[in-house]
Amino acid sequence: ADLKFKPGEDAKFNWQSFEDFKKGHDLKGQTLTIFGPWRGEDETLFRAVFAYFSEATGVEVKYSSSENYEQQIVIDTQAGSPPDVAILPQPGLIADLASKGYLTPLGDETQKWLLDNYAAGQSWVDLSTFKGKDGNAALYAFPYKIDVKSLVWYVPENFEDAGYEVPKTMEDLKALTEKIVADGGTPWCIGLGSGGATGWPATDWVEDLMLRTQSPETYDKWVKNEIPFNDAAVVGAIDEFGWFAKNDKFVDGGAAAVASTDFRDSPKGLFASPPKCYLHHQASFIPSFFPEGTVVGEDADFFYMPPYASKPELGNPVLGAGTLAMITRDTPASRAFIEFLKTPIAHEVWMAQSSFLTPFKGANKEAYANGPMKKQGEILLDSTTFRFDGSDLMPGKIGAGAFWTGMIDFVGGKSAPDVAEGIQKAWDAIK
Amino acid sequence: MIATSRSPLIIVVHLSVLLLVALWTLPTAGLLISSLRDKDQLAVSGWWTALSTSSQNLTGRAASPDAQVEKDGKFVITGNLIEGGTSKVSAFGVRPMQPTAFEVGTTADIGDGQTLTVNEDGSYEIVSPTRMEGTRGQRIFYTASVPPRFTLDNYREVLNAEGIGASFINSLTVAIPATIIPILVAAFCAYALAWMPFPGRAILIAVIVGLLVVPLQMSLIPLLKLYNGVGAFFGVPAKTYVGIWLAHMGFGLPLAVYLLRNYMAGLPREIMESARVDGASDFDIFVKIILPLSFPALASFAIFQFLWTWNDLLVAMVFLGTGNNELVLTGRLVNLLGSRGGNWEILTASAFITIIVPLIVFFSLQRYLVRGLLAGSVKGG
Amino acid sequence: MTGLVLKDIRKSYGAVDVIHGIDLDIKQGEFIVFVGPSGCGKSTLLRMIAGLEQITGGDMLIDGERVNDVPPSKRGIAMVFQSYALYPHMTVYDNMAFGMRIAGESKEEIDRRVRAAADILQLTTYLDRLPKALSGGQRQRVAIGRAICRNPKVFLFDEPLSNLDAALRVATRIEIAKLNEQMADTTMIYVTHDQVEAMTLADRIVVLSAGRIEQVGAPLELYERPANLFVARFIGSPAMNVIPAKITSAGAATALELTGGRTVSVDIATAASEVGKSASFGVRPEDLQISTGDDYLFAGTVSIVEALGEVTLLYIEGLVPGEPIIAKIPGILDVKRGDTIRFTADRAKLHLFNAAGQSYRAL
Amino acid sequence: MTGLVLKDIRKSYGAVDVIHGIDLDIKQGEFIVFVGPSGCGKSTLLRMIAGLEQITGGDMLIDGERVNDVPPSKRGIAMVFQSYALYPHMTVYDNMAFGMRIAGESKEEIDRRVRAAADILQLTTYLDRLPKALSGGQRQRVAIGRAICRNPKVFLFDEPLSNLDAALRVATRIEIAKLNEQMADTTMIYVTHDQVEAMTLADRIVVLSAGRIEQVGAPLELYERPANLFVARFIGSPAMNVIPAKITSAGAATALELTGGRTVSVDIATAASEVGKSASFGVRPEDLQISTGDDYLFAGTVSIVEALGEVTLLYIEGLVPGEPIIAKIPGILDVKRGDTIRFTADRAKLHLFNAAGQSYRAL
Amino acid sequence: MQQLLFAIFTMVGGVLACVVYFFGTNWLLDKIFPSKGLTGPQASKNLRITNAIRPWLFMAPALLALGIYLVYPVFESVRLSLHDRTGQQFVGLSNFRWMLGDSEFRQSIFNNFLWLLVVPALSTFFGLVIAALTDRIWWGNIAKTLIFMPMAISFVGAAVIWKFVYDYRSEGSEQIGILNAIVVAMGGQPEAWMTIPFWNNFFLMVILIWIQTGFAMVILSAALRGIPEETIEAAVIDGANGFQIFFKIMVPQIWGTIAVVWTTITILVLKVFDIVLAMTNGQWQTQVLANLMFDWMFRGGGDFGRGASIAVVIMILVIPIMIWNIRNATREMER
Ligand SMILES: Nc1ncnc2c1ncn2[C@@H]1O[C@H](COP(=O)(O)OP(=O)(O)OP(=O)(O)O)[C@@H](O)[C@H]1O
Ligand SMILES: Nc1ncnc2c1ncn2[C@@H]1O[C@H](COP(=O)(O)OP(=O)(O)OP(=O)(O)O)[C@@H](O)[C@H]1O
Ligand SMILES: [Mg+2]
Ligand SMILES: [Mg+2]
Repeated sequence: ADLKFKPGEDAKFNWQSFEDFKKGHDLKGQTLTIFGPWRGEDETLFRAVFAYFSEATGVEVKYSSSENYEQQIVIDTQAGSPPDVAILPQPGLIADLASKGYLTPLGDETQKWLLDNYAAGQSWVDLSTFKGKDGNAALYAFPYKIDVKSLVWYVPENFEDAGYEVPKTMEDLKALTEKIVADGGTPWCIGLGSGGATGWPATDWVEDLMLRTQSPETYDKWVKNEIPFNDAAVVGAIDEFGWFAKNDKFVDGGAAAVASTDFRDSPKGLFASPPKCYLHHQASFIPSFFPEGTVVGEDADFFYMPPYASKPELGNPVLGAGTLAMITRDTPASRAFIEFLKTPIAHEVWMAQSSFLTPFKGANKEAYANGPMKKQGEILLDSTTFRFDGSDLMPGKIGAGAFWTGMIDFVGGKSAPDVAEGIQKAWDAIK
Repeated sequence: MIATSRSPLIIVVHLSVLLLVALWTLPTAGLLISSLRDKDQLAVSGWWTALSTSSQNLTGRAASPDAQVEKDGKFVITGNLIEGGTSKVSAFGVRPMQPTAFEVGTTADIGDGQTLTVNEDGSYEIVSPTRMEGTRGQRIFYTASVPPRFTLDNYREVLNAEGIGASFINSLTVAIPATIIPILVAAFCAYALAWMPFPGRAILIAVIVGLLVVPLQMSLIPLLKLYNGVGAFFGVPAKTYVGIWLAHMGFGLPLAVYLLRNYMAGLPREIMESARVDGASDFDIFVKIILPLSFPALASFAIFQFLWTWNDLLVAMVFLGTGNNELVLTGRLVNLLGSRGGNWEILTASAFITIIVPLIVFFSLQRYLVRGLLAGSVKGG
Repeated sequence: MTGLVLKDIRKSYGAVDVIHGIDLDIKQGEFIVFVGPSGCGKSTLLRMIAGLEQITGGDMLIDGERVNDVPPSKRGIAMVFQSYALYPHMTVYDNMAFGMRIAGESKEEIDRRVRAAADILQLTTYLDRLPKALSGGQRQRVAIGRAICRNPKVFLFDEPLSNLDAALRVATRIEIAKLNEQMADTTMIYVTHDQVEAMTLADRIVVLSAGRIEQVGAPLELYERPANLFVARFIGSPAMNVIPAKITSAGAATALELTGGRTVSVDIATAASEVGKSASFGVRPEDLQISTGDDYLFAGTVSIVEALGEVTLLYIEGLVPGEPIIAKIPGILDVKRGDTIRFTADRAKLHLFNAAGQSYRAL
Repeated sequence: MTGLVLKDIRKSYGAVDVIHGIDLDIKQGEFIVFVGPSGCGKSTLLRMIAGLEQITGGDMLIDGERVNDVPPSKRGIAMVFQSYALYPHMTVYDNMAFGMRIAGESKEEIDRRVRAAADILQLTTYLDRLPKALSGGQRQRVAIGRAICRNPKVFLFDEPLSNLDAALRVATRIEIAKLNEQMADTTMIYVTHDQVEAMTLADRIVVLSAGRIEQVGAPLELYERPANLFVARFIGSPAMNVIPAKITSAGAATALELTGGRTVSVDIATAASEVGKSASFGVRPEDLQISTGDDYLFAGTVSIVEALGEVTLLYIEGLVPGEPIIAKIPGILDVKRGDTIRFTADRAKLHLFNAAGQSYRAL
Repeated sequence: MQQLLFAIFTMVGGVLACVVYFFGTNWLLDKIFPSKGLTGPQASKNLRITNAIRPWLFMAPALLALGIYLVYPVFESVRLSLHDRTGQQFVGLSNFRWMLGDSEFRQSIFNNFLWLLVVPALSTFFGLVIAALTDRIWWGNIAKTLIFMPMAISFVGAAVIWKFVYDYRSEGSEQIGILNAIVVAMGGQPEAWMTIPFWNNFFLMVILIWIQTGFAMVILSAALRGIPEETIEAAVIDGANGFQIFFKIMVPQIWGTIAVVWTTITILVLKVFDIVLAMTNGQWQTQVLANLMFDWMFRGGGDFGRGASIAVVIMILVIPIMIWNIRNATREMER
């Protein structure tokens, strides 16, 4: 196969790991089917990654994806024709697959590897551990490719021009918000629209603010509904979000526009002239929706959504999302593929092509394609707490339903306690 | 044809059809125009404005200080904000909050003793008494009247995508037999239900109506299980073209049988009787009389069945697989969209590329929806 | 032997009884004509013979074998439909060839027979047309052509000539007569409204009325000795004139008093018991002659004169209120409206029916 | 004044010319009958008058106004279609009432007129049926009823009686005649194949052949003085006997030598220049009488005897090869096949046509 | 190239197999019970047998396919609806009990009835009107093609189109959704159409109507053209105007087909979910049954029990339509 980076050529890659892996695995003639969420550009990047796997092992990899991958994987596993390896971004769905016995445990060795090699390793192990069909918890998934969500995007030149500083604390961020208003500008662009998934960007806000106002344990309890949704802690976080989103002066177009503006369109306000807003909270993927030719790091940049100075005990929490690989059919090739993911090269190849973050400490940071990526990688590595997107951890009916709807109602005018109570009711209904 | 003068009524007809057509095509026209625009404009102005010259606030960037030349002791950067366009600049500024601070053609003081002049044609000149520093050029905000601008890039991108040709063939391989086979099967069944007496006919018709409602999604898992079972038993792959044809046939049959039966039941009884007296068997009657006379219904159904199979993604994904070799056109295009489905410009272009084949089918089959097929056959009520 | 026997055949559409029990024996090779008023059930009967209509009651036998449930294609029939029933998507040629193709005849044979039929029916120039591009008469000819192309045991014709012009009608009628002669073994059943067709073609005529047989017999028999008033009036055109009368004396000849007062004597025997009963006196329009003498049957005022060239029809008012007496006199007459004319007739050609409509001659 | 004028009216279907230029003046209130062989263009002409068929060439004027492009509904017509064209989803009643409902007649008026028409046409018991549950004749009657229910300026009938039985045909014909009398201002145009209908109803008959007018005239005129051989043979049934002849001497009376050798003299004037030319001698079957004496026109052998009751048709072989001479003799004759019979005829009733088929009488 | 050959080969093979079946079985039937050439009781007996068998031969492939692809899944659905989310544990009617108490379900039922009332009626109406009108004008075929186009656009495309129509930008900024642009041009306030409860259902219905009118148009167009021309001519002569001809002569004659189109669209409405899924995913109180079912079936691993029980409800809703069709069919056969 065509390898994007010639082995041995660029020193930033850990070629040794590739050679080692190659030596340990000879599976010539076997095939491996991988079902993943990546399509379009992402797919090309991923193909470049597994090309190394094929090169090393001789396994022929067949990758496929689908617009309805959620539905597809359910159908395929139920019908008994699953792929060998599935990569999915939804822990909730994975939990379900595990509980129905469609997944193969990855074993203690992998668990230990994660603990040792991933930053905030315990967080990752917890995330990837699910109850199997037999009721015993085990590691079923391997986190690979992470998105950081605790990012605020801005245009440095606009900041410079207006004389604004990147805030280091949440208090500063709030002060900056008010200052922009005082200067006659609009601070935020917030768009929750996403067709059938409208509302999800707000859940990221709430989760981020939850991590900044509550302990990670509370967060965990929240996503497992061990504390009710209408617990004061949660209501508080929702109201924090409301402070930003429900103030007509703070958001472009006023609070009414928030729910209906498409999330893909909303960052464009940053680049308008005059600027429609100065700040935009969104995950690391958003630059693909910036106007063509925008150079991240120059024309646009981001900063870490800061924690409250008043709550130092919470450290630097990072909210993220990501994809997890799992074995849906236990073959030597699929085992080998998981092993492959443990090599630095599997991470570095993608890092070097952009839009890939990893908490893997063994991967060379220098491999990141550009400054901003590296900076995000550092945010990830510097995090004291990493928490996966809560709405993805909740049952689908809540995390991809009631929570979204609730947030829309919330920006539409409903009060936080009412909204939270409604969501809790929905949660009760599915128990 | 009935002799008619240009009565006012026919004008009303023309106008109302025009109105309906306009209503129906307006959204699509929007999509078509959008597919020809570039993606940044999509989100900021309505598609209908794409046809007119619009005044827009734009941001440009002067060449980087590397490009400065020394002239008369001053450092000068020149260039043009508008590459190859015919836009006209009317005002400019250097601060984002005041993008229209200066009239075009005037010289603006931009601090540090530097001055900036922007002309109507977009050419600019930065003059500085000292050597300019930095790696990035000065941002220039300007207001320009932009003439309509269209691009075929979106189409180019879609058409150049890898494997699109193979997917096209895959789609045809799925759609053509998946259109013809169910029509044949359904036509025979419809004839039996319409003209061959046997016990339980009415019930059977009702059951078929009832089956129209079975949600596709319900069937996928049991069917795929079955396919896997059959595949394993015979040692053949579970996901084959035959499998997907049959699946499309199964899902399309209720409607086909229902539509065709209804049509066939309306054919004049005397024709069938006359053929029967001529010694024709049911099979002869079906093939030689019913089929030719049912052309309008067959053609209508063919159009729909082709449409569905052509535009289908779900069934193809499940029964044909998602690998590169078997990916159908819709699947290929959806994959182009990227993981977050944001690339509207590709969506718009691909929507128009996929629409072409069904429209050809529609156009070529439309002439079978003919008038007076039965004319001259019988007399009476 | 392809005899056709109908035994108490009945037909109802839902609650509507259309055929009330028909008994009929048709011998092989016979030419039978069904006549009767519109809606009396001729087509229905024909369709039952063809097997196109379920028989509600009774038995139908062909060659002594019950065929109630035998499908049309097994009965060896050819049929001309009243409503043509052409195949709209086939050319005239293909319409005619269809049956033979089904039967697997050779191409040459088909071509020969189609062309022969087209020749007879003057359809040769239209062989490539579709039915919709034909005139009414041409369509009808195609329907006939389709039937005569085949070689069935039983021919069924449902008003095959109704849309044809006189010359063509005569020609086609003669062709059918020839056909009948050539195929002496083929039974033909023919529905028509045309007296001439019925009289010239039929071996026997079956007169139907409201789903019942009124009389079966050779054409001249029906004309000369109608069994009842219905047949008397139905056969012959214009219809027989009927005048209410009272029998004044009976015997080998019967004396009558007509409404209006004239007394007439007819050569029909009646029983003495009939004297005083009311009866109907009948005389055909063509049997009336203008009398110049005093010996006349009756007289009346001419209300309408219809000169057809060959004959003249006189409508005579004044005898039966509201119902003119019609006289058919050969040639072109010099009679005007309002003239009073006396009529006489050959005594042997007079008819007499009792109150129930039965002919005294047949009793 | 609702006169109807056709000026060089033409019609073609694609490349097929069907009507080749018809010129015709129809006066208001006239009863015009179109006759002609099947496929000659009668229906087409009628449909053009109705406005159902685009006129390819020429002008059509109603009341002096060009109506080529006036839609049917504006022409004030009613039409009976050859193929009935009943509304299959409406009962008989509704079929008949439809036009009046459209015209906004009152409920009572509609009911009155529908019932009146149904009465005339003996449809009263079928008023609630759908067309598909009717016999052929009943359907036709509904089609007629539909037209006579309305009150148009022009009535168009396309073979309205072809599927009716004799009695009903006579009755309906008389009704149409009455209608014509009552509505003296209404123009009626009537297509038929029935000689009797044509002769009795028409004020003038238009004889068409292959899209051209052969002759226009009053019925008896056509019968007695046909302009050409075509009309002579077309009017009258059976058709006029035509025997090839050669003119031997001309003058006020003309002498002929018939094929077969007999010499005949007819009371028709010819020019001297005609002597020696071949011509056609014509005599109508009904004008032939059996001659017992020596003074006869010609003699021949009987090949077929058709006894219709009222008349007997004799087919005489031997004069014109392949084409029998037909004689129509009143009454029932005692003639057998093979008999040789001599015929004579009234000299005034003989016809003579030149080689081009034109009548010498009309020249 | 090779793929093309393979494609052509498979296509021809597939279609041929189908043709061979019908010809083959019929030939075989006539061989086993010959009637051609034979006469007498044997022939008519054979004929009776073949006549009894032949309908089933004609229907066999269709019935088989229907059985496998639709009937079997129906039973499977019924079975699943009585089981828990994994499809393993029998739970009786508890899924249905849950459903009755679920407010989203009630909302869906309500919305579905709205859809059922509006969409089939309007689609059929517009389809009929367009089919009839376009028949009378020279550019009718072009008009038809344009109106048919929405049917041909893949669903993703349609969703984008309507996003462009309903797009909402806050007051003051430039509207890129045409609906709001029009509203603003007329001096109104822009609205986020998708978020207005109750009425947003109608905005969604518009999309389906927009798509389905093409369907109705094509089918009805075929039917309209089957109307005997003479009946229309007769009506013209009777003095009926365009409207009267349309409503009193044409519509009644194709009533059967109208019913078919209506039925088909009604059933489609029962199944509709992709519009709702793409535009609102049931938010702002626009949930419908099919989307709800889809949601329960596949979201986050799925709850087959509840998903199937909703499917069962959808199937129950179609029963009145089935009964109505039985009545129609029997009436028709009495002819
Ligand atoms: N659509 C058509 N295309 C071509 N020729 C046609 C078409 N319609 C009719 N014709 C031809 O035009 C001629 C005249 O037809 P028309 O129906 O007027 O005849 P007609 O005189 O009414 O005959 P008939 O007495 O048999 O009804 C016929 O020869 C017929 O074949
Ligand atoms: N489907 C039906 N339902 C009810 N009655 C019917 C049906 N079909 C025919 N009839 C009636 O049956 C009677 C006989 O019809 P048939 O067609 O046999 O008459 P016909 O003698 O052929 O008349 P015509 O000479 O007018 O063709 C008619 O009165 C007719 O109304
Ligand atoms: Mg009949
Ligand atoms: Mg005609």
